[in-house]
Amino acid sequence: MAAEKMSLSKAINASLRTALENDPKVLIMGEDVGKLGGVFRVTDGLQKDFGEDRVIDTPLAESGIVGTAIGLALRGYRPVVEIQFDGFVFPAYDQIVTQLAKMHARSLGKVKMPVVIRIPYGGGIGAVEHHSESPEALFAHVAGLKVISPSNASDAYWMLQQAIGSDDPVIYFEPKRRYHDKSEVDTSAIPAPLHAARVARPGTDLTLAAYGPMVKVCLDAAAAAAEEGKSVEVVDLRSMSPIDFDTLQGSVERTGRLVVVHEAPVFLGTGAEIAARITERCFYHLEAPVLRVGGFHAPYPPSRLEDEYLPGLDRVLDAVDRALAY
Amino acid sequence: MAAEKMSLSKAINASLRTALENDPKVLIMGEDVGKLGGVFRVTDGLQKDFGEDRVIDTPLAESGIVGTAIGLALRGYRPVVEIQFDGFVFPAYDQIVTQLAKMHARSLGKVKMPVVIRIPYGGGIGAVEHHSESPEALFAHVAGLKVISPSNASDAYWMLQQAIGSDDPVIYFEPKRRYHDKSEVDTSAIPAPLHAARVARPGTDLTLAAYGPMVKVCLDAAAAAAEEGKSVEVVDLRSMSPIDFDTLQGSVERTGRLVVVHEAPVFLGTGAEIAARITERCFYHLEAPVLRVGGFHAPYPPSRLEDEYLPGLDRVLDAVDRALAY
Amino acid sequence: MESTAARKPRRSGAKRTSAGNAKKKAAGQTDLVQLLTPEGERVEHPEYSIDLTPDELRGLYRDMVLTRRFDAEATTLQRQGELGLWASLLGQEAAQIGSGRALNDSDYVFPTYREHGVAWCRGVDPTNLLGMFRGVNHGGWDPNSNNFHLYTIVIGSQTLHATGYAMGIAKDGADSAVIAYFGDGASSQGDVAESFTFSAVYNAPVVFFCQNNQWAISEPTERQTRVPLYQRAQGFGFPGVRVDGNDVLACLAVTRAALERARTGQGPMLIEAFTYRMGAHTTSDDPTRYRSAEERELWETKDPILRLHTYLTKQGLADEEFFAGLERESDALAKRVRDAVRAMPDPDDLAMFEHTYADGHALVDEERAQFAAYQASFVTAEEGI
Amino acid sequence: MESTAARKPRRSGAKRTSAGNAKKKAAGQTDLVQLLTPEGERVEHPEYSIDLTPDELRGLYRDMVLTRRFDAEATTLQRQGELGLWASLLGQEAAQIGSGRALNDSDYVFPTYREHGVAWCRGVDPTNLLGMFRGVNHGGWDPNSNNFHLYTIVIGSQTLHATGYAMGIAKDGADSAVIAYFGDGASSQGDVAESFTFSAVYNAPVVFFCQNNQWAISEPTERQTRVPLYQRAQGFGFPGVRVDGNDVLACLAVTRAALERARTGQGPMLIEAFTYRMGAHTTSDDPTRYRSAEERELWETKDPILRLHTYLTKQGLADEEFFAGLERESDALAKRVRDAVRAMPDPDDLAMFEHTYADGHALVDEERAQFAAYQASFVTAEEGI
Ligand SMILES: Cc1ncc(C[n+]2csc(CCOP(=O)(O)OP(=O)(O)O)c2C)c(N)n1
Ligand SMILES: Cc1ncc(C[n+]2csc(CCOP(=O)(O)OP(=O)(O)O)c2C)c(N)n1
Ligand SMILES: [Mg+2]
Ligand SMILES: [Mg+2]
Repeated sequence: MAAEKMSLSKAINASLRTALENDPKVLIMGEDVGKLGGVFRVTDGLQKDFGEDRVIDTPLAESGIVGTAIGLALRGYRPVVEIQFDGFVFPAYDQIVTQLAKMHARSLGKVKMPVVIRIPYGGGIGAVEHHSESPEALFAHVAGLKVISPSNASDAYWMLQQAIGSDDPVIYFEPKRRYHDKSEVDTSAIPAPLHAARVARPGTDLTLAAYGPMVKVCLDAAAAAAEEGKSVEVVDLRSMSPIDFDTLQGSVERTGRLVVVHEAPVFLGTGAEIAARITERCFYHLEAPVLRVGGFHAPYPPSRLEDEYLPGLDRVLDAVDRALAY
Repeated sequence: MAAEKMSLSKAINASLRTALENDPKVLIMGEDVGKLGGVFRVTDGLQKDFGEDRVIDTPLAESGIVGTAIGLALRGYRPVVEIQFDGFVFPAYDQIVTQLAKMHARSLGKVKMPVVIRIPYGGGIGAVEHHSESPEALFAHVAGLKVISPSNASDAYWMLQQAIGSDDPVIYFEPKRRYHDKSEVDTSAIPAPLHAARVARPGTDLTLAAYGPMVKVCLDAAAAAAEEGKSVEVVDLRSMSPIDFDTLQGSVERTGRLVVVHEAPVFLGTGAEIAARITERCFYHLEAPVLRVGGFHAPYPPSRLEDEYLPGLDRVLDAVDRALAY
Repeated sequence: MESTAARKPRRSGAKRTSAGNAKKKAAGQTDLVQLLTPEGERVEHPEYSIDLTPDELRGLYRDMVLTRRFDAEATTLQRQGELGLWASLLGQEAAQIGSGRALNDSDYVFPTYREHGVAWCRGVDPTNLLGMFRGVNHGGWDPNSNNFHLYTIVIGSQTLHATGYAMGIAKDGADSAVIAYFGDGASSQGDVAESFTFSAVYNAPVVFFCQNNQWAISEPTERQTRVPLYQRAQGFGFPGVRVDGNDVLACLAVTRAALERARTGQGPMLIEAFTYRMGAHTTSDDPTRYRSAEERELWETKDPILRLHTYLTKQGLADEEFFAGLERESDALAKRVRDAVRAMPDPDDLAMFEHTYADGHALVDEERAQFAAYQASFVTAEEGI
Repeated sequence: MESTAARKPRRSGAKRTSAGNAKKKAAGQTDLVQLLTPEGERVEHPEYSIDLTPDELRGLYRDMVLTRRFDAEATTLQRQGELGLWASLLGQEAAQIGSGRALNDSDYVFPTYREHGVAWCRGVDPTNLLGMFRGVNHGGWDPNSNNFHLYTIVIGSQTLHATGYAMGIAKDGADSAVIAYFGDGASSQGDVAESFTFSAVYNAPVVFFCQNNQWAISEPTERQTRVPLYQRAQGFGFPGVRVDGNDVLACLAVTRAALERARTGQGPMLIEAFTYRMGAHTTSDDPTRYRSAEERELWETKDPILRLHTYLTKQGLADEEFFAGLERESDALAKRVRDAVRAMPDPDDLAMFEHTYADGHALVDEERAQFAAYQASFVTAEEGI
């Protein structure tokens, strides 16, 4: 297959299909992933083509889904689990944190846990409570998990391939409000390493770091800043555990300023770790403190307020201006 | 009652007793809290004196414990829930994050959630897996919860009184390896505000910030540093949500250097937020980057390794030296 | 134990569950409590009986009609963009009105997100229910005003709140009961099982009311269980019963008995109301992807409103005037709801900082102030243009 | 439904549950599967039968004696400070050996933290079990070497792993089964209920083996349920049975049948082994705070080893030489375990960074390097003194 333009959700679907074709041990599990194709149609057509034995509609119980996926992994399967929305991963949190993340270490490496947990996350789609959250920090803090999020269709395809190929549990956060964004996917390309950040736009005055849904906002902000004569570099982190601090450090050593953007609440969000570590690594390079733009310390608001809650162009540019003012 | 020297666990027991006496709506709930008095004897004698109706042995189901505590709070009760060990709070995580933390906001303030969740936490007691963890960041990141931890008997007594008196859900982390440490408790004193940090030892060259079990380690480190002619200030944060950044900022503005110490893994631990925010607030005062000493990005190790995993005097002093070397 | 060694292994979960399902359907037919048939005939049941005045019967009919009308209006409002989403109760009116009208004032309700009919019975202003679907709040009503708790979206979690509340009632020595609503899908959640355990162990006065509407979004009930759901209760030590969920009389009778049982210290009970979700799961759903038109048509013949209409008419308990009056009342309700929704203002930007805590929180104060200053910076900028 | 309106409310959960308990005890007595009485008499059961050779009977006896001896040695090692903690199986030998000896090689076991007897049956080197209690690892054995999964401490969570594994067996079309161990306390966990749901819906070949040893630390079984636990299964659509957990023959017979049932595609089954935890919950526990000496004494008369000893002796199936030989074998086992534990080295400091990930992780690499450098800085300093 050559390069093709497709939506981010279509890229995930294609990636799942490839994985199901290539490895009979790959399974898809989740609520409504079968006939319905998932509430976002990400698994559309897969059950029809691969059967109920490989694309499995599960009982409505997230702990059960992850717990049985662990058991299937112990039997040699490679389950790809779908959690229907970000806010519904918490019933499975115990199995993820106390079992999935720790089983490999508990066995001193004898057991592998190739389980991928796909979670559509983030806001901006006008949804009701629990459907717009960004809980990635709650997973990245936990050793034993890898946490990633693509920002575009190509990464969506390739990072999922790599996640399914990994022998570690991977939490794969899907930027649901970018599901329909289209971009080029080359399914025969050689992908970048799974946890490598990518300079999405080069610049010299300041670095914007983001992942998932916020990369587009940052790219837009960089474009707007350029019109005002400010050269803003955008780094797409792609991975929240591990974080590619080397790439980020390289960028900040060049620009001297860093603003981190994510939808998740700022307080103890991934931006906190990035700020702390980059400040330590780049103490003599930073012209300004690392600034953070993110959600507030409040439950994700009703959708009529989400435009205010979510970092948008203006809030990002405000932080850029503040950082440049130092 | 006047001042009395007592152990930290005895102070918690006394505080629970006072609360049960003062307010008939206060309930104690948890596994083995009744006849056994809890696995750490923290609730010793309470069921005998207040009855099975107020000190309630629950089924072995943490989600059930917190979920029914929420219902009891809705009925006007003030449940104080015990989770037996840090690692066993995760089955209740969903109820805590999606319900307990958000019910007040969901009701636009009409409903209050005066629920205290007591969690013995941290390592250093030679225990098996799941019995030595420090998951406080996983709660502090969540809006709607307050997260605190006393470091001594007096705070243990008073902070629990205040937590039970609060109309918000409070996660009360008990430093289990300090349960037997004794200090003065004045049950007729006027306590400090619940979320105020306290300068536990004044100093001029560097600030050490800690809470719970690590305060003692930091005080010991400060004493050792003093012998080498270094004046180290120790701030007992007491509260991880909210964090008293004003007090900390005041300290750092004086000392110019900050090292944060906690048992929890450094990556996305509370130290990350402290480093990020204090760097922003004190950008021109800091002579060195904020350094962090904490657990590693690995499952809490088997107990024979915990002395290496946990921040101890040497690792804290090493960080102090590194910070002073800038 | 039958000897099985000679048999060949059969491994297909699919085959198994459909066998289980067949068994279930058979069992379901025999065990169903019904007092009013789909054809509108009154029948008797050995354990559950009911005797209602014409007024009461017309009242139940009115409740169902108004609830359906309100629900239809909300669906329309969603299509018009006034609501972001709507979860229709179409087809479940009897289950909700029957159980809702069994409640005393001092009883307490823990709903899911679909209990609009129960809310109606509690006297909750229907427009209150629409705020969260419009996106102006996450519920926001005072549960204590009508003893009707906030809608809960995280599947199953409210059953534990209900149980805790019921434990509190028992502690207070009060004479009321709690009813916890949940769905067939929810029955799989660990929280629901834990609520069964807690309520049994503490003998809490709670009635678990499961509306088995046959579907959890796209998944049929066989994906959740291979025996009828009402049987789940027995293994926890309390009774379960399956009632015709499209029969408002049976739902009322069975729920009354269960509540009375709870109020008199006999502990929890599970009611499975066997019904059908006639519409989509929510306005975001497309049921044509996973279920047949025939299935829906079959259930249309069991419509809960239709059968009571037949009964009222045949028995001469309601005349054209009554029905016409109800039609006018429905229109008025729809108009009132429509107007109220359209008038519902967006919340103030700073509202998102309110009510995170009851006692305040320094970080929230700091962020609110920063955000206010940020917002103000724009006003100034605009003013400057 | 009985009329209850006239009754006065009774609100005390305590009264209720003790009533439930009385009922349970009665039910328990009638439903218990037993093949060997406490007095050492062979009895028959209509559904479960067993016919063992003298060798097999002596083998079961030997397993129980060696397991008990190993367990006692571990308790001693804990008192001597060689272990940080020990969870004794004292009293539960029949439940574990009976069920463990029912397994085929290709069956798979998911234990709690107390299944030392089952581990023995699987051929797991007993010293392997001691690493986590000594604090040198968190388990660390290869589950696939003996089809015996790692000990799981988070109560109930392994029942889901067992179910998933069994789903995998079904997918593979394989001819084996899984057994999941858990306790009476664990029965309250949502995960256990979810494992019942999943296994029933997918008809997974898993046997749930609940050792009801009457206590969950300090809580009696009445804090978890008001009806016998084996009844829990029925509401999920599969059979449950209560077996005398101190009768190794009955445990073997019932587990064999359940496993065979699972292997032949008939789905899950729940076995409640009614037994007693003779010792403390763990070496950290003090049971005198919550239960009476009389209770323990009563259960001593039902000792699982004693009754088989009586039977073997009375039937002339074992002589003094056999018992003396077994005594020597026990001593040798104890010595081997003792020596092995004492020789067990502390792990290398840097071991804590190993095995967090299979494929590596940049942060772990960074922290390992930093820590190694930090450690090295001390060596240098000391060398300098
Ligand atoms: C914990 C959780 N997981 C998933 C969802 C998404 N979800 C919303 S409704 C629903 C189906 C619920 O089915 P059922 O319990 O039968 O209730 P019904 O919608 O049919 O009334 C699902 C899966 C959720 N809200 N909460
Ligand atoms: C989720 C969880 N909560 C609490 C504990 C602490 N704990 C360890 S054993 C135990 C009692 C278990 O009782 P039961 O299931 O009957 O097993 P038994 O110990 O009697 O074999 C408890 C509460 C735990 N390990 N995991
Ligand atoms: Mg349903
Ligand atoms: Mg037990």
